[in-house]
Amino acid sequence: MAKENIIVKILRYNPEKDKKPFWKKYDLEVDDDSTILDILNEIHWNIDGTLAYRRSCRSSICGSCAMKVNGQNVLACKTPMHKFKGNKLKIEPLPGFSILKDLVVDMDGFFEKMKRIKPYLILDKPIPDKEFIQKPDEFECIRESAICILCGACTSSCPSLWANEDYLGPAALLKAYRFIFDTRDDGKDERIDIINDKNGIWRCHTIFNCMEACPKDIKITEYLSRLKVKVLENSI
Amino acid sequence: MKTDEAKYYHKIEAVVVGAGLAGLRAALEIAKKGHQVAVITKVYPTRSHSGGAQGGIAAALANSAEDSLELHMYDTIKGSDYLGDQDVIELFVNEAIKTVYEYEHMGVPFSRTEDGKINQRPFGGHSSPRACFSADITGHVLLHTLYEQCVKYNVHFYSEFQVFSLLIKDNISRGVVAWDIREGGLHIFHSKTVLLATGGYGRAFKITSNAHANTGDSLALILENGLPLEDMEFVQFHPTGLYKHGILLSEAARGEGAYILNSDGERFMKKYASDKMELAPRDVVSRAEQTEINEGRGINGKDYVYLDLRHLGEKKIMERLPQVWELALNYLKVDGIKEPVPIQPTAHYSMGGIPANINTEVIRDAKGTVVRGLYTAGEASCLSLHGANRLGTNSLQDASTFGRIAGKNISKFLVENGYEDLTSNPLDVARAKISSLMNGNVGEKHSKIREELQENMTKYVGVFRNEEDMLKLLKILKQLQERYKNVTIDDKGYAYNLDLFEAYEVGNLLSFSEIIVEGAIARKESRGAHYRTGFPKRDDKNWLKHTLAWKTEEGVKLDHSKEPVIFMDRFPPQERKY
Amino acid sequence: MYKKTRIFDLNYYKFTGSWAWILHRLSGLALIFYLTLHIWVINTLTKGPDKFNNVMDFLNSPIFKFLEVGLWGVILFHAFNGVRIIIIDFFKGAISHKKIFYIFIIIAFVLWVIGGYRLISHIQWVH
Amino acid sequence: MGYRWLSFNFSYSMGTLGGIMKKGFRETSKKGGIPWLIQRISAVIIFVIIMIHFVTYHLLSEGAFKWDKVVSKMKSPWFNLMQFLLLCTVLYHGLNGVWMVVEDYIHIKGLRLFLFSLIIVVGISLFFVGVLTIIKVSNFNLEILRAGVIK
Repeated sequence: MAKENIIVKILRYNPEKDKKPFWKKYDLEVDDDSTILDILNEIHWNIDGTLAYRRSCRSSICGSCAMKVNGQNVLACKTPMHKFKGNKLKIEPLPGFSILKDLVVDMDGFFEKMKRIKPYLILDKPIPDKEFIQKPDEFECIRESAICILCGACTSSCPSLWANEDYLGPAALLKAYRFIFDTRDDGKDERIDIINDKNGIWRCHTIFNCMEACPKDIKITEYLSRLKVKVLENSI
Repeated sequence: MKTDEAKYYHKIEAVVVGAGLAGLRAALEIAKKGHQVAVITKVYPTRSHSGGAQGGIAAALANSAEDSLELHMYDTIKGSDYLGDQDVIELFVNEAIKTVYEYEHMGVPFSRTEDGKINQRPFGGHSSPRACFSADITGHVLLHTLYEQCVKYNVHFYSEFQVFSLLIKDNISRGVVAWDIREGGLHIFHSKTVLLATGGYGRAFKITSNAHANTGDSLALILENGLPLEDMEFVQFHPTGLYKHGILLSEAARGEGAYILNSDGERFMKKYASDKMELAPRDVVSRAEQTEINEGRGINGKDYVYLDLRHLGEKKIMERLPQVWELALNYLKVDGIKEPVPIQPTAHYSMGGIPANINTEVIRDAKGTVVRGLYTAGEASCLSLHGANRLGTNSLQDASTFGRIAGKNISKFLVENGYEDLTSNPLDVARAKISSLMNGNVGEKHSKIREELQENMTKYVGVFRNEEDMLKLLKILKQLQERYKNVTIDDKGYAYNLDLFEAYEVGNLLSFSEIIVEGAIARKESRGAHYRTGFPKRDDKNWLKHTLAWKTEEGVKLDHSKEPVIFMDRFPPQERKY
Repeated sequence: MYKKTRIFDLNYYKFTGSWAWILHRLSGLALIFYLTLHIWVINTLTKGPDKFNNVMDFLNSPIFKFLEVGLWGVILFHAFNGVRIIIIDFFKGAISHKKIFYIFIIIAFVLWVIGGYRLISHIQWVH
Repeated sequence: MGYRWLSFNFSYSMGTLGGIMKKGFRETSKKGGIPWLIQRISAVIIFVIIMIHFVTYHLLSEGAFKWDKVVSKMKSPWFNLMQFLLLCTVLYHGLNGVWMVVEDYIHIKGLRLFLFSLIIVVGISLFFVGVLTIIKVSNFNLEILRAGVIK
């Protein structure tokens, strides 16, 4: 394990002092197998304690540490610094959201959108004593969409969202997919009615930024395409 | 400080601290009964570390093979090395099945058998395939489903609030004081009941599978209020932590048939547990690994061994263990399909915690006197379900089942009782803590103290423990506590002050780490996860007892008079062999 | 709280998909302008042979011929990327969208070269 | 349920047209799904016609366009029908595309309304210019024109 010198530029912003975000540069030495989160920790713990960012599990399952590094949305904890060439890193908060402080953004709107699509099983049929019967291939159909960790990397990477804040965004739509394609669910019609809107599924222009940004490699656009066909079938 | 306005005072029937599985399950139960409930959490609810659980949730559904409640109970008791309270275990096992079916009806996507039932896989220490799972994201889907249900039932979430003090007076809980991390400012939550579900304390160790957030904050608050902690010396070390990082590779890997190999390429588990091999309970496997490493059979002489997935084949790995494969590739650049993955034991689960009775009410002494209105559930609690060692997949079930039971008991309490008056100066304690951190100008950075603490804890109270080392550690802890008094932070602002709450967490870690060590020194036997090199045998005659520990002016006070409930006619203590 | 009101994040890294989308939009807008022009040119048919032939002679000048080659490229890009979008929407194309993009770019390029050659070979260099 | 998206089925595109007739265009278009579908159907039509158009006009034909050559081609009713279809689909496809861009980026209500009316006006005028051209040219009497009777 060798040490390596790197230059990190971080977009800093403190609401109590600054009018506008500004770039701050740090030179430091880190292990060459560090992840972006290791670097941030190094800065926060040993160089500049005022840096604020979110982190928790560091094993890419909690979804706290999504941020924009060298122009791409990534999960800091699972991205090794050698994903990017050269020893320069530019770290910014997620685009498209309001900045609370430094790398911390306001995720409330993101979660509000999630709530809009009624993200829970809606049941009309009687509940059995044991489990509902669901075949393995029916489970397989929603398995990947259930992996979503709600980190916001996809929604924040979407040019449609930058242009229009009211757009539901890929994460919420993926959630809708996960329930609409769940064979146990009886709420398809009302849910489809919610996403069948100009600011819903139809603002997806298949730009694929979401799929590139997703730290769990979910094929989001593919599921949204299935959703579009489903919505059309349903509305006719 | 901004505390006088109405915005900073909340009167709400029930407060739940922590939004993991236990907290959310309890909140959901309370909200379903029509009460107001606030969930206070220092991260967003879906970021809680329950989501990190991968393998499954235990319940004797008998979908994949023969199984029975009795067998599940026996496995859990044997796993606990007979320290588990058997009345709690009986309740747990009986409620487990209902819990899983409830989850299914809430919409948790479980992996399925060919005929469409919930699929189950074998797990360490269980004698039948009992872990209901969803690929290897079981905890994640449970957590998200619960959060969504809470959204449906209008649970109030106070995300990114750090609790700084409990308002307990005259043995009655009256609420909590929390710091709004995002905007700054102390908030008072005046409530009839408080549920502590803040999870484990694995962050006291350097190599740990726990999240940055798992600092056991409520344990420190309990100590500070003159209440005891129970069985803190029992910390489970998970055998398959990713080398150097400690990140958890699911036990499901071994459940699906992975091997553990030493430098000779030998499946060394046959020496330690000839019957169950890799599927022996975690403490046994961890100890075997550590022994191999200590005896120089670690890979390349270093402190790790191999987890070998290669013979499972690409299809099975990608279908059942995608996360294991992904983690190894991301953090160590090891492709699990082609190469074996380096692993080492990692601090994983804390069996100890806040003592509580079978109704999840917090107790204050060995006689079981209850603190009114204070409840606890999940990993933070010690109902002593897991005793000296927890079996895999029992944790999710513990959090869910006792979360639900806590919710039910709290709802009942809410109907029968009114609000108590607040203490006279509710903000004093929290304010003192914050100003002592904020005002210091010269001193040490908290990160240095934390790093030293974690390093020494891993070194001296790890898988193997001996008295000499632990006494040394105790001295180090004392020094660290002294140094902590002069700690400073760089950030003096209100908005998202990460520095402040990290420093606060370090204080909490220091506060209960001492209890872990004192408990471990006192317990002169080897039981479950606690292994003393001088005392390799279990000693039922002297040590079939729980440890209760208080923090007093004079130091740590231990009490070993609380004995576990054992149904001698059904499950008398036997030798634990796998 | 700081809210940057921006509708483009220009320094966001552009992957294949974003290029395809940006170029699709730009080429679409360009084609709408061309369409207006085209309808006007055709309309001169009604104004009699002289007028039309005059316009045509003007449009047959080398500069416009080269512009026409460019136009052919724009049309091909928009058309083939459109087919790619339809494949994504209805035929599970999202999984291998990059591969599809590059295949279509190659096809479009070949057609562009063939068609472009034919267009240029029509140029009457000397009037 | 099942893997219906595996293969495109025409039943729903035909059904959509029925749906528009039943529910009325205004209601369905508010949702955004129907324009999305028509955009794709028109794309396919345009793709085919443009390719034929380009191949026959530019790749196979020799020399520059001359007035009588073009006009004589526009005597064929099939050719004119194709041109008419192309005109309709291209106008819809193109202007709907522009409207989508406007919807994405323009959030000022007044400006949006202005641009919407502009798109409608441009669309209608181009449509009439195009249709009139087709009608007028196809009604030309070539012999007389060649003789130069009509200016």
